[in-house]
Amino acid sequence: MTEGGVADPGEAFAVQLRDVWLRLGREVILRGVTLDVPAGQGVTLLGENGAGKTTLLRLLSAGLRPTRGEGRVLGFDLRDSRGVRDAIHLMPVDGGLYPDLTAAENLAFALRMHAQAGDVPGALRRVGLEGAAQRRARFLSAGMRKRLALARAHLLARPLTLVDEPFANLDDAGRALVQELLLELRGQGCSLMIAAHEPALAQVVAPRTLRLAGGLLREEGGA
Amino acid sequence: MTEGGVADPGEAFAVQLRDVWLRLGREVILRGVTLDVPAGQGVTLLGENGAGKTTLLRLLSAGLRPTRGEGRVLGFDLRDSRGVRDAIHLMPVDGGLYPDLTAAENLAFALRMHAQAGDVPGALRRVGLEGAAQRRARFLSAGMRKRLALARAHLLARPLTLVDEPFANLDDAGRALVQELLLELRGQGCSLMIAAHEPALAQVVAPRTLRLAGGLLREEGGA
Amino acid sequence: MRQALTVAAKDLRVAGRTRDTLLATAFFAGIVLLVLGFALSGGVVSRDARLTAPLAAGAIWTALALAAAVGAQRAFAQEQEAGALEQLLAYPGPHGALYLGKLLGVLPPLLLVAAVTVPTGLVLFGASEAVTAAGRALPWAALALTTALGVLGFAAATTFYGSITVNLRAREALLPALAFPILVPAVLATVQATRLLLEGGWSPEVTTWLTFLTAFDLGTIILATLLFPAAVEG
Amino acid sequence: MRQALTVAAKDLRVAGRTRDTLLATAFFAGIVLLVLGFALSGGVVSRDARLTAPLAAGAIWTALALAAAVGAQRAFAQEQEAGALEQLLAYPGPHGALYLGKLLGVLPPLLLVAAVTVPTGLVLFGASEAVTAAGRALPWAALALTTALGVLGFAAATTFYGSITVNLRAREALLPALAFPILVPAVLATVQATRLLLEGGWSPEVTTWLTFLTAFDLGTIILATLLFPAAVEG
Amino acid sequence: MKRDVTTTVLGAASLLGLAVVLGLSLTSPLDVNQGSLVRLMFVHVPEAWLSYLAYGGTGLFGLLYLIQRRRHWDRLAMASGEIGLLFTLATIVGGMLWAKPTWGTYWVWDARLTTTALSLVVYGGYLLIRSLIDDPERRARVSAVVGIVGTLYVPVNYMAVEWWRGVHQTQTLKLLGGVRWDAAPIYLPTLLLSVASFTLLYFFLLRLRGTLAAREEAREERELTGVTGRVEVARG
Ligand code: HEM
Ligand SMILES: Nc1ncnc2c1ncn2[C@@H]1O[C@H](COP(=O)(O)OP(=O)(O)OP(=O)(O)O)[C@@H](O)[C@H]1O
Ligand SMILES: Nc1ncnc2c1ncn2[C@@H]1O[C@H](COP(=O)(O)OP(=O)(O)OP(=O)(O)O)[C@@H](O)[C@H]1O
Ligand SMILES: [Mg+2]
Ligand SMILES: [Mg+2]
Repeated sequence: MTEGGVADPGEAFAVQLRDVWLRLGREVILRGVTLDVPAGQGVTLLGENGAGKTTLLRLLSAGLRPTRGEGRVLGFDLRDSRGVRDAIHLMPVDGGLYPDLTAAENLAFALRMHAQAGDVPGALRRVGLEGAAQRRARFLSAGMRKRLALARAHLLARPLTLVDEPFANLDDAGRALVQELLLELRGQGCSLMIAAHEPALAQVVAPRTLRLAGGLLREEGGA
Repeated sequence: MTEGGVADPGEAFAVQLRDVWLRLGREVILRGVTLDVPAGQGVTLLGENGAGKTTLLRLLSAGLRPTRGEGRVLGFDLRDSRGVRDAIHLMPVDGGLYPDLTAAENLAFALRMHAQAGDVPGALRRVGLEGAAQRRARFLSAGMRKRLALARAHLLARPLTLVDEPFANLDDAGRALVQELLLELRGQGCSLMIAAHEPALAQVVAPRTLRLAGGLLREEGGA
Repeated sequence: MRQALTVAAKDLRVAGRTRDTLLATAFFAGIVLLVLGFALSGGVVSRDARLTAPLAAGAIWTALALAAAVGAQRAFAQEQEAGALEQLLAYPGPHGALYLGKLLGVLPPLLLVAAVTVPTGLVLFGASEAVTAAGRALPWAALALTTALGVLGFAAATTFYGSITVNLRAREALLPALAFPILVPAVLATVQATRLLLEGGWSPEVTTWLTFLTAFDLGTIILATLLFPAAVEG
Repeated sequence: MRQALTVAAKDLRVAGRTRDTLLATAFFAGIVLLVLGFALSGGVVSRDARLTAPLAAGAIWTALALAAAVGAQRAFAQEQEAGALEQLLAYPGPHGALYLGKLLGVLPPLLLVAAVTVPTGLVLFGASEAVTAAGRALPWAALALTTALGVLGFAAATTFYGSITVNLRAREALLPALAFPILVPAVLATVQATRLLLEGGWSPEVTTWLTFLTAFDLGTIILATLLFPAAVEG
Repeated sequence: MKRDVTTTVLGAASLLGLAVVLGLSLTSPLDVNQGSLVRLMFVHVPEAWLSYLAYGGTGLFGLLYLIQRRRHWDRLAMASGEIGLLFTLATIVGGMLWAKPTWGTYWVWDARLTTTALSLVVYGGYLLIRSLIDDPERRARVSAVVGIVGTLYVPVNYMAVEWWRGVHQTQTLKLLGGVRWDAAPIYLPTLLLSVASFTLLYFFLLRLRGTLAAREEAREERELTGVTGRVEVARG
């Protein structure tokens, strides 16, 4: 790691990456990504289809290991998967829900796995799913699944929350809801990283904007 | 069926529904939908999350049977699943691709199942996937999968093409591409039915707008 | 028919390009043979065809029946993943062709595995030696015919079974239990034919069993092709 | 431990709801019993416990080993669907707990299948008759203990391999192929214990086998819990 | 890449040893019971020994990989696995050919034979798993796990089988025909030399295969990253 940027834990960073390379199969997806995200910041991640946004989020959630380079998430080395997993939550594109658990059960399961308590019915009401609480996730519509995943991210409120395409599949009310809930998360001090194709919508929540292109990350516009 | 609207085959309709009800599990999703879509028309289908848009498209593609009511698709009764399937193509939200076939193989398979010939490499180039032709669908990004599904719909060019959320997961270039390809399809005389949450984008291709709410279909704005 | 072939070609491509399915299935059949051999024979070696024949027949056909079941299960599980099944059912043409396609896709790897499993099993269980010790030649042609008919029957039955279970709602959980007995005649006929062939070569009894097996194969395929649309329809 | 229980409770809830694991497991166990039953009963039929006991034991335990493999595979395939596995692995806490949770989730349906398979197998192979004919009562309690220990061992090993094969092509066949060699000591011990119990009731030899089996179970669980994180980590 | 002296020396030494063994065995006296067939022992036993050695290697290198996470160990584990598979196969085929004239049958369900056949499946599974995973890191990790478990269970298998025989006396053929050993102590030195040569052969093959794999990997890495300068030099 260059210049020992992690020396001081007081100067807290949510994410620090130093020249991270990542190869998947025969493709090199990330070609030297360096990034510092101070704790509490919201970052919008842009990039064309296939640029590697999802891959970067999976890397930050310790789901993938960098081929080369180093990184820290909230002070934990990326290779220390257990530490990292304690601090993050990734809301994946497809929701990552159990198709055969009901909406309420899905939320309760996530809470119990985090040893957290939370108001499941309240969270469902918040995202407009009170009527579908007892319906299996398999039978929810695409947008309803997204809402459920959003409710989960909001309930868990991990210090670093990674969000993959939160606005896709949602109606206008749903998009406003995403902004509202994510803003609340930031208000609670969570750092956010949002991969999206709707810069205007995401930047309301996460003003700092980064663009991934050719495996490299570049700052975009005024942070 | 009211007023025997299907009497004259010359006065061609792509879709005719008469008071269609549909129940799934314990939910009643459609509560008396009546609809006439003349052949060659483009229809944008709007509605909140969970309104039943996907369900309506599945019904039209003979994937579900109406609980009550009748309907015809390009002159075939909805209950005559074989006739209907001959005439339609549904592009589902999740693409419906084989994860372990490559992009090119997925397209070739669809063509052969329809006993059609087509330019697979050309189609892939068109949607910007020429570099990923030999990559398995499993390893494509969300947007790339959408592009692949779009290429398939464009290659098949069925008389009635049903499109579920074509703009989700795509970058700006991808969205423009969807409009371009779908417009080409309409130019070839295909009827289109697009379920989307981006009315502005969809209406460019399919100006007639319908809104599904409370299980009922209503005409919106100027057709 | 074109559709059936397209589906089969697709399945074979998925299986063949990676060649994993083939290898894994062969492995699987091999290990079943080994485990059964060890579990059943308990170290007793026998030169008597009357003792080795049932063991060999039982072990070989257990291995092949399981391989068929695994293959069929895989054939549909693969469609299920990522919602491809609904897409497959939406293609034009009769749904019966899809069943035939799946069956054709399951068969070739299975036949290949059978071509290895049967001789290996006969050698490992000493059946081939028992036969030659009795002064007879192994009836290879007849065994091959039995194997082909048997594998076809198993594949037809398990593929149908797979098509029923893939889309199952909890309500219909009884259906597979009802479909299971379909397997009984096929098992009975193949096992008996193999045992008789090993014990005494070709005989009218063998002919009867093989005729029965042929009838079963045809019957299952026709019935399954007819019932498949009802089983998968939305 | 809390996590393990949470995962197990979730799996059991899903299993109770869809019942597909139970069905698939029972299907495979059924095929093995059916084929072997026909094959072996056709030959030398015997009422002698010394002949029927090894056959019954071998058939039953092969069937259960397979059923365990199928059950474990389902347990992970179910996570895989809809990308829930990656999500599961991203929860905080040690990954070893997830292994234990999965194991606890796999066990109850398996025990249920075993509770049906063992008596059925004993009757089918004439072992129960042979025993009662010899004027003894079937040692049900001891058989139940053997079954429980055996199923635990099978489940422990196959669940571990299930986590490895879940992401791979051809996983249905691959899992049993990988897990069976490891299971051989357990199969051996259960077969011997069952055989001895059928032949002559409880004896010090049986105790030895059951002790061995317990050691195998514990060893496998501990080893698997330790290696599991390395097997699944991103 | 520069020529590797150690590999060359190892190769030469093992070849020399094998040549001497060949000479000795051809000149050794015929056995009372087996005739010239007894010479098969000088191949059969070292082959079996080598496959055990290779198996141990796979487990050990796998463990080292998990601890140190150096790709070097993974390559060695793979090389060891391939060698093991090869020589297990050789043991079985050779053994079966030997068994036919001596026991009158190719195969018996003897404990040792079954264990050997099972280790074939274990090795095969190990290599199969490797061929199924594309991502090198994951491949290394998962196969290390499979290799370790496999290696640990070979002695367990073996002991269980011994135990079984010990507890339950069955009159089955025993591989170690004591008669032959007592009758012909003259074979012992040749056998020992043969075992030593095969051991050398193992290390030679291991180095060779490991180096080859390292080169392949380095080339692939170069092609993929397209940045020649930055590539770590793969260690053989
Ligand atoms: C399929 C046939 C055979 C297989 C798979 C096989 C396998 C093996 C294996 C794995 C070993 C070494 C490991 C151990 O100590 O357990 C071994 C050792 C040996 N085998 Fe075989 N073998 C076969 C046939 C034979 C035959 C036919 C003979 C001789 C008549 C024979 C004689 C020996 C001897 C003398 C040893 C050395 C034992 C020792 O030093 O412990 N094997 N065999
Ligand atoms: N296992 C893999 N093997 C090979 N290539 C892969 C693998 N996984 C992902 N890729 C490739 O990595 C690239 C980046 O994928 P990723 O999902 O990160 O894109 P993305 O930026 O999220 O795109 P989108 O906006 O479409 O979601 C794609 O080109 C994809 O094909
Ligand atoms: N099998 C089923 N059993 C019970 N309810 C179902 C089933 N399938 C769908 N539903 C319900 O039907 C409703 C309509 O779902 P549908 O997927 O058609 O919505 P949609 O309009 O496409 O929404 P979105 O915009 O989110 O995609 C939802 O409330 C859903 O929960
Ligand atoms: Mg993405
Ligand atoms: Mg929808």
